[in-house]
Amino acid sequence: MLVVENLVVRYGPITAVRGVSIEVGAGETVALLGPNGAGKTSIVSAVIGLVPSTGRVSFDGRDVSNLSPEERVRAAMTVVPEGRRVFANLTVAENLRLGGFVRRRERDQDGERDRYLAMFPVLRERLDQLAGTLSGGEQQMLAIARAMMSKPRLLILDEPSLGLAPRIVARIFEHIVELKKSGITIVLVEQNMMQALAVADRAYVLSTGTIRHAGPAAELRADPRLADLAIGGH
Amino acid sequence: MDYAIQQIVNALAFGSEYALLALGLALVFSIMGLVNFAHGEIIAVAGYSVFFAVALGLQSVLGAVTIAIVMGIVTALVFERVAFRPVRYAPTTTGLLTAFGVSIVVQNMLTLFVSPKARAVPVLGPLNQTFFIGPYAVSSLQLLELAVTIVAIVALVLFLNRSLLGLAIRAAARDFSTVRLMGVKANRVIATGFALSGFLAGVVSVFILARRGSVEPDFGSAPVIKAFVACVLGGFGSLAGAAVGGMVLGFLDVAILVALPQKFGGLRDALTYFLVGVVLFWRPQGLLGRTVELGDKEV
Amino acid sequence: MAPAQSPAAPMPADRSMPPLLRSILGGLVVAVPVVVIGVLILWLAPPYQVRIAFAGYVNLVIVVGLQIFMGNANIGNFGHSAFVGVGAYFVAILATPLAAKKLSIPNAPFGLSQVVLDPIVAAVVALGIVGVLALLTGFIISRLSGIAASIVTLSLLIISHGVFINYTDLFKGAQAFFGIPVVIGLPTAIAVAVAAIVVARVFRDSQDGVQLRASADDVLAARAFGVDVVKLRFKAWVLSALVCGAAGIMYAYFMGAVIARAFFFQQVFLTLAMLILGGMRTVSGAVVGCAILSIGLEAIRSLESGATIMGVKLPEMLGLSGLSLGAVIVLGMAFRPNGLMGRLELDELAAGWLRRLRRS
Amino acid sequence: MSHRSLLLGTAAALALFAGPALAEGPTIKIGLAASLTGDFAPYSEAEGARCMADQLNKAAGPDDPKIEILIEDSRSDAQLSVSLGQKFLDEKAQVIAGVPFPDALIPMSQMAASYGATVYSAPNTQVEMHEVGLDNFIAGAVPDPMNAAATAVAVAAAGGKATVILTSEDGASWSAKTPEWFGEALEKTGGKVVGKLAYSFGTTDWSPQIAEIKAFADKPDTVYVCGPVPDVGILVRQLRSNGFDGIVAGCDGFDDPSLEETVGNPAYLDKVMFATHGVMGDGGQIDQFIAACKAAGYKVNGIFDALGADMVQVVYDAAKASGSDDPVKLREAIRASDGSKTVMSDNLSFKEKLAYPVKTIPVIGFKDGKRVVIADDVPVFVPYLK
Repeated sequence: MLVVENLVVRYGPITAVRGVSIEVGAGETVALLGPNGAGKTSIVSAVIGLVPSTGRVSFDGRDVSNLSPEERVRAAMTVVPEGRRVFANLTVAENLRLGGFVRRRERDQDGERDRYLAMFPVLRERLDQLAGTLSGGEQQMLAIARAMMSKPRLLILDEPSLGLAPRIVARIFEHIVELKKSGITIVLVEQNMMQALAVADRAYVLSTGTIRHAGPAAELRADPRLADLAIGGH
Repeated sequence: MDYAIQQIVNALAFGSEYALLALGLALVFSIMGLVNFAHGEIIAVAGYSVFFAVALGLQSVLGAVTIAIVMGIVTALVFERVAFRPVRYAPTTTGLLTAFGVSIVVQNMLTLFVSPKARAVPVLGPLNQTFFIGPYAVSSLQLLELAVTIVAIVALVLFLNRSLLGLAIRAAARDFSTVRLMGVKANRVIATGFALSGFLAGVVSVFILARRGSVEPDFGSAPVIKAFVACVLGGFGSLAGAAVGGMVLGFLDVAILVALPQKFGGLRDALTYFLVGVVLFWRPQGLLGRTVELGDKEV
Repeated sequence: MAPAQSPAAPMPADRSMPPLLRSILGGLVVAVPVVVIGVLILWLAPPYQVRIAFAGYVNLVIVVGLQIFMGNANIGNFGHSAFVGVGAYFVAILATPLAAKKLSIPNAPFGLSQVVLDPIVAAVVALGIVGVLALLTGFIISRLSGIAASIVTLSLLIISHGVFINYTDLFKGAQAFFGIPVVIGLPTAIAVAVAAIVVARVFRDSQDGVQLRASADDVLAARAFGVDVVKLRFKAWVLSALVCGAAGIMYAYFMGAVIARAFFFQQVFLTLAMLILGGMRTVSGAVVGCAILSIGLEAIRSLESGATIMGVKLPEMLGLSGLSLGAVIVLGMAFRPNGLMGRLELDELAAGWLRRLRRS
Repeated sequence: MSHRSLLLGTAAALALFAGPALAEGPTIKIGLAASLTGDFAPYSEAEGARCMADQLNKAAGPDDPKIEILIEDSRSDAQLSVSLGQKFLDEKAQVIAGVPFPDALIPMSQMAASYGATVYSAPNTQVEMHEVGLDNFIAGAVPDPMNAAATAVAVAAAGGKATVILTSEDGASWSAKTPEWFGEALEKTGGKVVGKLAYSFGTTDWSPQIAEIKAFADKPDTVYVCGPVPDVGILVRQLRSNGFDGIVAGCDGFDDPSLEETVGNPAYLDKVMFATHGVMGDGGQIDQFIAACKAAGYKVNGIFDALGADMVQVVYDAAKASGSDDPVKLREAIRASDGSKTVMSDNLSFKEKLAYPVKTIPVIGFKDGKRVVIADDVPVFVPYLK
């Protein structure tokens, strides 16, 4: 479904991603793992088009490399950005409505909304609250629900566990599993390797902008080399 | 009694012009945290466009109104693209200074390329007809201003708070890249916000032109200072606050003129500003403002 | 890219020196060009240019005063001209001889039309009034940050102008208040400018200045370290107002006349543009920006009325200097929001160069 | 020899080479810190002065004086005009002028005194200038009380008896006191002042003042204001559209070609009258001069340019009489002259009052939207100046 070939991302003199190739099949959950500075977020930004890159990104067999981010979102890709980035000055309900921006002409948005409010009941209680007043975990739930409002076929989650208490992280991962069961394709970007591998089908492990390891999640979990990377990263 | 009602009518007209001006400032501030002092120059460019159109032979009121509004929108869009986009996410003071810079540039360009002197533009005179309702003199302009202001406030509040595009504008102004992740063409929606303020500026330009009958390089900047005071009074960034602030200022202007003995007539503005100062001392965030709104961009 | 952008750390000239002395010396180094230019003008230029230069030195003191608050607290200030105006007007009211007062403010309240003070006493009293107003306004402004504070400073400017223009009995309204004794010349202005530079530099380098600058970068973090941001802002505000007030007093005592319009938007923009162009983080930025714009704008202004250069008659271009000023602000904001000097003072830069020179 | 004198010497040598070396007559420099931009731009005398100087220089023989006009924009800023005055004095100007208000002219006169130079403000009318005891100041126009008196006579003749006066502090005594003097002069004719209202320059909506005017117990038949255009034009329009059909009277501030357009409706101009400095619109000398200057490419505007031209003529005649470029002798010659034949007057003389001319004051009214002269006399009763 998503094919990334030979992706290179440069910020001036610094090269953050050095020729990465990734493939994600339909319905798969693939984890992108690696320590801080491995280039994970740069890959996400390049895949959705927020930073300029070379190489090729195709989605559903269509080359999207030259599309703007908003056009990629219209093509049913979506990203839950690192650090949530909820619209702090808008209410929860408004954040959700904005999530459905690309489908504004469709009538069944409410069905979508009810579905995710059922999934995250805490959001229903806080519909009229400014998103900036939510706790970190609630903001993460809102960010996921907001992304799902566009009815994507590919959901990219950038560090959903970042800065959250372990108990909350566990809850978030439960929800990811739930989403996975609904059949959506997921790319899960994480530093938190073990937890991500527990959810993912396959994984790529990155370090300093290149892929070091790749394989089925179960295999990688058992791989002792991972522990080194994890320690190096945390 | 007649006299009091007459003065209340006048105050309403003053107030609605201030409110309409203040709304243009508040709109841009609430969507992108920019205190747009160049709003006055949007008004001026709209006014000068009518002046040029008349010089080229335009006679119709409707044509002049259309030109003023279209040029207001175009000018606002040009300002956004050329001057304000580069400083969009810079600290607010940077944006404020840029706005001042734009204002100075445009005023001096009008001086340099048109004339430092006032130029008569009589074409909109027909908008300003006085008629009598019983003993009260009411000008069509006063009524128009009041009506347009009310419509503009209601429409803007509904648009920004209820419509999806309104939400997108507010969100895009704060977080450009995330709003793109919602599939929103962010540059375009921010431009829409500016276009709206340009529309308001065009409308105000029509009113001022109809009343004054001439354009000058500082055509818009003097009224915008009043509008700024109205915004501060009402609470910066709050649309309702801008409207209330404008109205309060209009009433203060007239009330002080009427109530003060003529010996102190010259003190009108001083007293107005003094009262505004007192309000700010008591509520630095203005009558309807929230401190959150003022500090929003810092979040 | 200016060298200010290079990662070289600020380096004091000599670590063994006491910090206060180091700041004073640093300030004096920054003031050297100010003195040199002033002396050259006194020596060579005709009276008109001395007059223009004087206005430049008044602006320099204002810009340095502005830097004290704006540069250290990182809050846009548009109200400083109010203090310049208060300083100027109060020496005008207090020191103008009775004969001139009879023409200008015959109905002044509190019997002020009958009072004439010695110019020095008048200056002290005027500075005291500036101080009191700074205390009152600082009480509000130091509690606000970001755009809220800027908006209140702008309101302060508009309110003060409204009072100058409309309180005719005391300030003579929209017309200039003339007849003020002309008691100082360019040498005094140079001395005041040097003093202002040293004061600003000492404040910048002081414990308070460093803490305030730190808090400007991150208010929450600074509060977490126990920095009383409100108190520091308050101090900077009052000091800044006093320096600006001194500039106003200078202005009145040289020009012999003051007019409210001189302390309104035009002056605010001009001085702000100077500070921004030079870079508001340093005192040197204030000096550099003021020098460039003073000289540049006067050159452009002399072209406005259609000058003849090398035999070519230029057309009349009214508004050209204003246009240039606006363009400097817009372009500066877009391309160099940190100004020409960045974060280093002139002496720190010079020391850095010296060090590199020695190394190579 | 200091550097400075060396520099000046070099400059002087260069100037000698560049200048017309053969000229015998004195060269007189007139420095105008003119209001080319800003509030008082409609009342600038600069272009007319420039036009007149060029005409005179072209016609002059080798022994005649040369007039050199130095113009810089004062932006209607009193302070800048004082600084520019210093610049002109540095350049050895014998005559200088600035923003035509006392706040600029008094400091300029004090400054010019030590150079022996004269401040000659062509459009200045304020009485303050003649009260401070300046010896080197000359106004080209008659003082405001005379203007007010002439208007009062014309208003009374048109049946005006009860007036409201509008005052503003923004133009000093010109806008604050002239209306009072008008009132005083009108009372002398049997009329009275029924009310007084304040306003600020820049007013575009006069409705509160108009509501006040209508509410006075004594119904006024006249409104008097001395302020700038477009303010006063807007006032006329709004008064009329609110049903006021009495006299609207004013001072020379009305005398700008944009007045009619600002008022808009020609019918509104009936019963509008104002006193000014000279008659225009009758095809007379002033019109001819303005037309000639316009044709020659000068951006002349109206009566104030004629005042500027008169100043140049007066200075030229004085220079011719004294045959010297000494500033003090020049001023003495101006004051000693029995009169110059100028654009506006056949015999403009400063002999009687030294600091301002005595001449007839035309009062302009309107007929079918066109300017007509209602009266042109020297007023008998003049308030204040006694």
